[in-house]
Amino acid sequence: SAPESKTSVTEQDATSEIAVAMNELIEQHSDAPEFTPPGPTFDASQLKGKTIAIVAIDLRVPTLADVVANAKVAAGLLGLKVTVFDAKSQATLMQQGMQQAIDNRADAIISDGLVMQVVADQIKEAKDRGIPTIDVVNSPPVPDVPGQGSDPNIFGNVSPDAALGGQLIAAAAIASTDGKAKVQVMNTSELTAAPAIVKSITETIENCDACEVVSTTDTALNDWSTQIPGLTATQIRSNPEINFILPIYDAMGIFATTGVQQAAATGKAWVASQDGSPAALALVKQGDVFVANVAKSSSWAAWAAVDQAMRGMLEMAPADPVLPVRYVDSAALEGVDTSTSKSVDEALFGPAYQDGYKELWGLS
Amino acid sequence: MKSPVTSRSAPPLSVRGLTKSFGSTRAVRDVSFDVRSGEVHALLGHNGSGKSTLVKMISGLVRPDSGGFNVGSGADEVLRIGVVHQDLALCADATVLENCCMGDAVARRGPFVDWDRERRTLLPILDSLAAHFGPSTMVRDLSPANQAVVAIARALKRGATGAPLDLLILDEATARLRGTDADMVLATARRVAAQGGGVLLVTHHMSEVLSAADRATVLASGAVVDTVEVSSTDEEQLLRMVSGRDVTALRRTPPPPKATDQAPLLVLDRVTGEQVHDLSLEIRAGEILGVTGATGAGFEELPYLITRPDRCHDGTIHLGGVLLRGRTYSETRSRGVGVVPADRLINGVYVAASVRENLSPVVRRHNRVLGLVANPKERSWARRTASAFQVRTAGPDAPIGSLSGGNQQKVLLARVLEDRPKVLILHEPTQGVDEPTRRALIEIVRGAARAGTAVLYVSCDVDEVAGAADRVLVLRDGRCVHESPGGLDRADAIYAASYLTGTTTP
Amino acid sequence: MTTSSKIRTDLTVDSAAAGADSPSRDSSRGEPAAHLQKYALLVALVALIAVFSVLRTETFFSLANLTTIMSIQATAALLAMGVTLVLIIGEFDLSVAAVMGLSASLIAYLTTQHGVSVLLACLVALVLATVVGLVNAALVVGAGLNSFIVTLAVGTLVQGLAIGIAGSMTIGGLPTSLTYPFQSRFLGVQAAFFYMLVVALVLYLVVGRMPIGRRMFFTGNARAAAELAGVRTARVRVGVMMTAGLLAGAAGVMFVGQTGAASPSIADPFLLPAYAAGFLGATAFTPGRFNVWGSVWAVYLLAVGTTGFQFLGLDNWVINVFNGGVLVLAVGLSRFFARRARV
Amino acid sequence: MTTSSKIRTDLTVDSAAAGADSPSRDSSRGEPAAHLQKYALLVALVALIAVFSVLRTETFFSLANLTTIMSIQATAALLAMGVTLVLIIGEFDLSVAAVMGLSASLIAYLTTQHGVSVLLACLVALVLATVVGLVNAALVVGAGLNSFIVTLAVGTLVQGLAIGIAGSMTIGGLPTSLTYPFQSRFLGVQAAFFYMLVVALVLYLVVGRMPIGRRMFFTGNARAAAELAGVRTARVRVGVMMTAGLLAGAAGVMFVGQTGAASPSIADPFLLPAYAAGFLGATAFTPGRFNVWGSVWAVYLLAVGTTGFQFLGLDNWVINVFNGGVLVLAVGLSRFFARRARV
Ligand SMILES: Nc1ncnc2c1ncn2[C@@H]1O[C@H](COP(=O)(O)OP(=O)(O)OP(=O)(O)O)[C@@H](O)[C@H]1O
Ligand SMILES: Nc1ncnc2c1ncn2[C@@H]1O[C@H](COP(=O)(O)OP(=O)(O)OP(=O)(O)O)[C@@H](O)[C@H]1O
Ligand SMILES: [Mg+2]
Ligand SMILES: [Mg+2]
Repeated sequence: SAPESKTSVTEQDATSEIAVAMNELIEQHSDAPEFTPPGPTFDASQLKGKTIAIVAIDLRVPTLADVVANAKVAAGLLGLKVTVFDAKSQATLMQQGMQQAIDNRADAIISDGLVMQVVADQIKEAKDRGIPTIDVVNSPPVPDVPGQGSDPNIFGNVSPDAALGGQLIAAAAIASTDGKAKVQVMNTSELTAAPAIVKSITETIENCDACEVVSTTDTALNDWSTQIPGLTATQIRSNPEINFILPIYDAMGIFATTGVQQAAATGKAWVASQDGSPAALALVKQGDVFVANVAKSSSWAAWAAVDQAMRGMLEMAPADPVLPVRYVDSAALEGVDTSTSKSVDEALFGPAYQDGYKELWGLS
Repeated sequence: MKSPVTSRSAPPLSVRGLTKSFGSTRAVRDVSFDVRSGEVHALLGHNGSGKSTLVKMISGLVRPDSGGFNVGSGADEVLRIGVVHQDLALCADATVLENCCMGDAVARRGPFVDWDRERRTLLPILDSLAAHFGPSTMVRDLSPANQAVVAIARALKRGATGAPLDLLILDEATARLRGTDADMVLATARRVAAQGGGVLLVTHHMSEVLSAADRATVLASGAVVDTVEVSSTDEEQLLRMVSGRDVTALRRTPPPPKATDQAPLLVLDRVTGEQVHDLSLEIRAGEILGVTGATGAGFEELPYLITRPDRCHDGTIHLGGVLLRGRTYSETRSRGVGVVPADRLINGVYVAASVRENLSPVVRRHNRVLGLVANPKERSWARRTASAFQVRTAGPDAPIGSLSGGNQQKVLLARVLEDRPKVLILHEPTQGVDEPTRRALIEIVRGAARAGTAVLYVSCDVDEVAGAADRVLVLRDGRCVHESPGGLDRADAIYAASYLTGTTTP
Repeated sequence: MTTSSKIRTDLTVDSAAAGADSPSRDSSRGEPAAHLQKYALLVALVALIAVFSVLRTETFFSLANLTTIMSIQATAALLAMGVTLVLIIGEFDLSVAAVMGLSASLIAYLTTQHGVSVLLACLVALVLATVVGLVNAALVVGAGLNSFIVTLAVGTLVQGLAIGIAGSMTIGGLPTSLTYPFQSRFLGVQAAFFYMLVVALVLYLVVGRMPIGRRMFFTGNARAAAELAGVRTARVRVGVMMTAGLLAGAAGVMFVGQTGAASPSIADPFLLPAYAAGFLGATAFTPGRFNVWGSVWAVYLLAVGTTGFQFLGLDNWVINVFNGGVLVLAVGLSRFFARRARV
Repeated sequence: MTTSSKIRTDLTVDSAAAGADSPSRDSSRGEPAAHLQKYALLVALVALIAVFSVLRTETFFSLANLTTIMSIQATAALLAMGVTLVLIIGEFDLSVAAVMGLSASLIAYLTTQHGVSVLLACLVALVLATVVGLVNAALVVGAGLNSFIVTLAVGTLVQGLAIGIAGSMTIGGLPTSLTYPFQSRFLGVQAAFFYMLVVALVLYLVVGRMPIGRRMFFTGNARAAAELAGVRTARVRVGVMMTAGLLAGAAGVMFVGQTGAASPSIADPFLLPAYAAGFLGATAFTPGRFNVWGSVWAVYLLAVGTTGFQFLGLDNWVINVFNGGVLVLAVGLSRFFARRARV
């Protein structure tokens, strides 16, 4: 049941029509997404000198750090001030960061991965004080609803479509096994987007008759580095039929790959995941175990977040919260420099969106 | 016995104007003296006179403020100095052998420790000290007395390989030993001297000085009073130098008339423990019962069988007609049993805490106000108590770790006697206490007895027990082999019963 | 001398060479250095605040900020106190964070998913927390096992149970009847802070002024001696370990009350800081001894450090570096004064 | 002698009343119980494996599976050894995880972003790790600060630096010249495992057989006594703390070699398990004393526990509960045998 070519998903693998269908879905998302304005244009210059407070749950998390870095860049262009608060994973500090942003009269707050329930009160207070809060790469986006999928008091959300991500990695499994995917779903249920991703993975797999979700495991965020390699190996051994492991985030995928190697299952089981962090893409580029990734752009997310924030400050309607994603396999990463998130971002998403936003903000 | 060997040129130890103060306390002031090769040199002085500090400076553990000292011929060959510190410096969780290899250059096979060789080196030394425990015994399981033996063995081991010791320093090494065991150590000291080394013998026991030492240097509050030829002096004179006043010899006051019909307060009936074998005894209120014997005779266990009756394998202990069966000491204590344990540093004090706190770990009722500790009140109480027991300290809030060994012992005694216990159990209560104070303390104990306390006086010091007690039991192999009324005049008989096999009374 | 095998984490001066230099805690000798040491933490805290205020006057030294820090850190302080008690009796309790998580998530679960009354839920949580403390005590005091590893294990176990009961996700939207009593403000500071102060005061009296306090110190530092001096050490240890559990539970209650949300693992990041505070606190007030006020001050010192540096808009990594530095500095400082105080 | 206020984490039996009751580690008394205690861990390990094999014969007790466990746990074992050394001298080093992270991420950074040769990168990492150990030593031994808090602080600081240098992101795609030496297999087990074994053997000889081992033990167990007896404890402590740093660095090298990716904070979750292993290991081989083999076995015991329960397809939380249970059980077991051994 294993594909002849384990490096990439190519047409001749796909004979069953489900596999073909999945290949089409994949094709649709395999190109660099082009920029579609998330909302009406506006003149950002009037906001010069305003302050955006970014409160991050833990800046040791790469994606979140990238968001901060790129938000600073974008804000710099606009002459916006940016303050950053790192909550070091401590719930009390999350609140403190929000509270201080409010007390110090920030003009907008960007919640960089904060746990919505924990800071719900502060978000409400901010709203009451007329400070818009933007939730970035955290909650699954739902267009045209207050909070757009995050807390109802959130002004706007910015996040990749979790369901799509799940669907695509499931598709990868189905396609490259020619409709005989026996998958292990690797969950971390404490993460906000987890339910949505897992749900769409399972549904997609269930649509395929010969496919099956063999097992679903749940690993605490803290235990990723210590537990996942062993767990993966264990799963592969106890369910030898497993041919695909689908971690909900590719940071888990890195350790899952180690697990597959250490279980000496290379060539029998593969890994597909989403998020597009450089380390994971580097593995996909090798393509022997980690074969597919659904990349999002932290930089794009940052620009979008700043855009949302400004719309909030200008009391406009929130923009479309959905971040584009791009499906990549080793073929797509041919010649891509996967060493830094910057290089990856440029290679996979190009500079187009930045120009797009500049235009949207009336900078060019 | 004494045969001064004059061999080497430079003396093994020459001290010149050593001075050391700790904060405000001037522990040692401008001390100078020599230890000639071939002599046993006694170092005397009241508690806190600076003996141990002097020893620590000589063994390089405390840096002198001024002055200096010269050890050994200072020649090319490595110096062999054996030091037994007052606090032994042993590791409880290691075996005797391991402890004897602590800090020394150990024998090696290749890069590894050669335990067999070490064992072979140690065994004869242990034998020479007549130790009845093996190299692989855990030090924790040894009685304080035997721990002292271990420390001495370690000191001797330095000289064991090849050349003999240049200098042996014994800081109250015999404080926990009496009788033949003490004699054994003194004989060893003489042997070291006979081989041309020098011995610095720190002790509070004049008898030891008179029997074993050639010369004696007396310290008082850190300064040298005088250095004398032992042959040309006597106990009275030495005591006068130590205490700076005339000391009346310890006289036995006749025991207060007791109504023999009066029921005994503490009754042990056929008690058997680790070492004690069906031992029965009674103590009446106001009576001091002495228990002694040779080290290892098992009497050292007795106190801890009464404080923790659950340790008895067999037999019963009644206090005032009530059966004791406590699993913790505090249960026994609540019935009015007070104990002064041997082994001060494990069972006695919390060194980092103040004298005041150590005087009353359980804060006394009269020092509480509204359930809180009344600090000023307790402080003045502590000051009074400390001076009543002649404790030399900077003040009630000085950490007890900064007190000299003997003074720490006094604090312990004070703690227990302040409770006015119905039954008082003393285990080597005057260990490391200087002579004048020792006599004072014994008087205090007598006073407690006269006030109606029943006292169990457990010590390996026959003279002390005989002098202090109304009645004396002698144990051997955990069994009572001799009973006699107290009194210094009976000391010889008791001594014989303790150390000479064969002497038993029906 | 002979001590039993143990981890030395000396608080007082390095006591090698027969503690030839153990510091005097004799306050009667009123040397400035001695006092400087006692209050080194306060000095450090004030200094930090001053520095940040100068560097970022407009923002940092706003009443709002200080009150926020006071309010937010109350929970951490509460947990640190529990830890302090355990440290005093010479044990470790690494299960406190898990217990805090259990209590918080349990309350969130019971009130939101089962409509259990707030009071009842809190009661259940506190009782459970105390029971965990009792289990620890049973294993450590009863069975004589090593507390570090036992509590580590019990922590894992407790967190497992908590997840089993409440699930691993963060539960939010708690009834105001729970959040109000903690979030309502007095002088701009949340009520939680004042509850914490009350607990601190009580514990200070118990540890610092009541006889039991001295028994605790003897139990922790010279158990055999304490035993023979009539201290019921077993009782003391059991009592303290249960109290630590209770306090961890209380911290959980306060946490869920202040944040209005909880998950079983949400309290994990509090563990090491609590110990840091405990050890740092031991360098002040009664230097060389763990003490309640010290721990509380330490919590706030560290909090001011953590947040203050963020105000300077430094990079995240620089902030970490500084935080580490502040901690070392604070300990070093009072150590330095300790030396001075003795000469 | 006078020891100062310290944390008692007795490994031996409750030593109240002069530990008139304590386990003799004197192997000459060859009672079965005594031996049972010595090898309790092995027994437990075998027992666990047996249980799981019975429950999941076909899958669990496959050679492949066991070899996988061996390979995967090598890094953890390496770190546990460093921790063990520090525990032996009676200190804590909580910076090991951060150092491991530093070393791993630094190598990843240097090799991928700056084309530094693998050898050079590893060398730099190891040197840096040792330097951190030296810094710890300077603060703990030199300045006489409390090791628990100092290393906690240094850990924060080091992680900050690591992020400053390598950035917080996970760096992957390392050259095979780095990964191959660790991942290549011998008898189906990754080479990393054998490197770990070699280190363990060397450390065992040093700690268990060489004079320095003796000195280390005394330094940790009765420092003042050791000083009085002429052991240069300061030297020993500095040496060991540097070695611990080095080993943490080595663990980092091995980690990045086995995983092929690293970030500064990636090793944080390894900290507490390493200590758990250290303390658990102290219950076997030379019961009551931290020892190298004990720690290594402990790592694998815990790993087998986790893996086995995963095989039973239990929920994550149930596994946590069981893991906690296994830990308590293992400690309790050898404690039980210790009691038996003495009666
Ligand atoms: N570390 C210390 N800090 C402060 N004072 C000290 C310290 N060590 C000793 N002292 C003081 O120095 C003086 C001499 O102490 P030392 O131990 O030398 O007396 P000693 O002659 O050995 O007494 P003993 O016969 O009781 O052992 C005492 O007053 C003691 O309090
Ligand atoms: N200070 C003490 N605290 C608690 N227990 C003690 C103390 N002193 C002695 N014991 C106990 O009393 C027991 C008997 O002491 P004793 O000195 O007779 O044994 P021992 O001399 O070591 O035996 P041997 O010398 O024949 O090997 C010791 O095993 C010890 O457990
Ligand atoms: Mg002395
Ligand atoms: Mg004996």
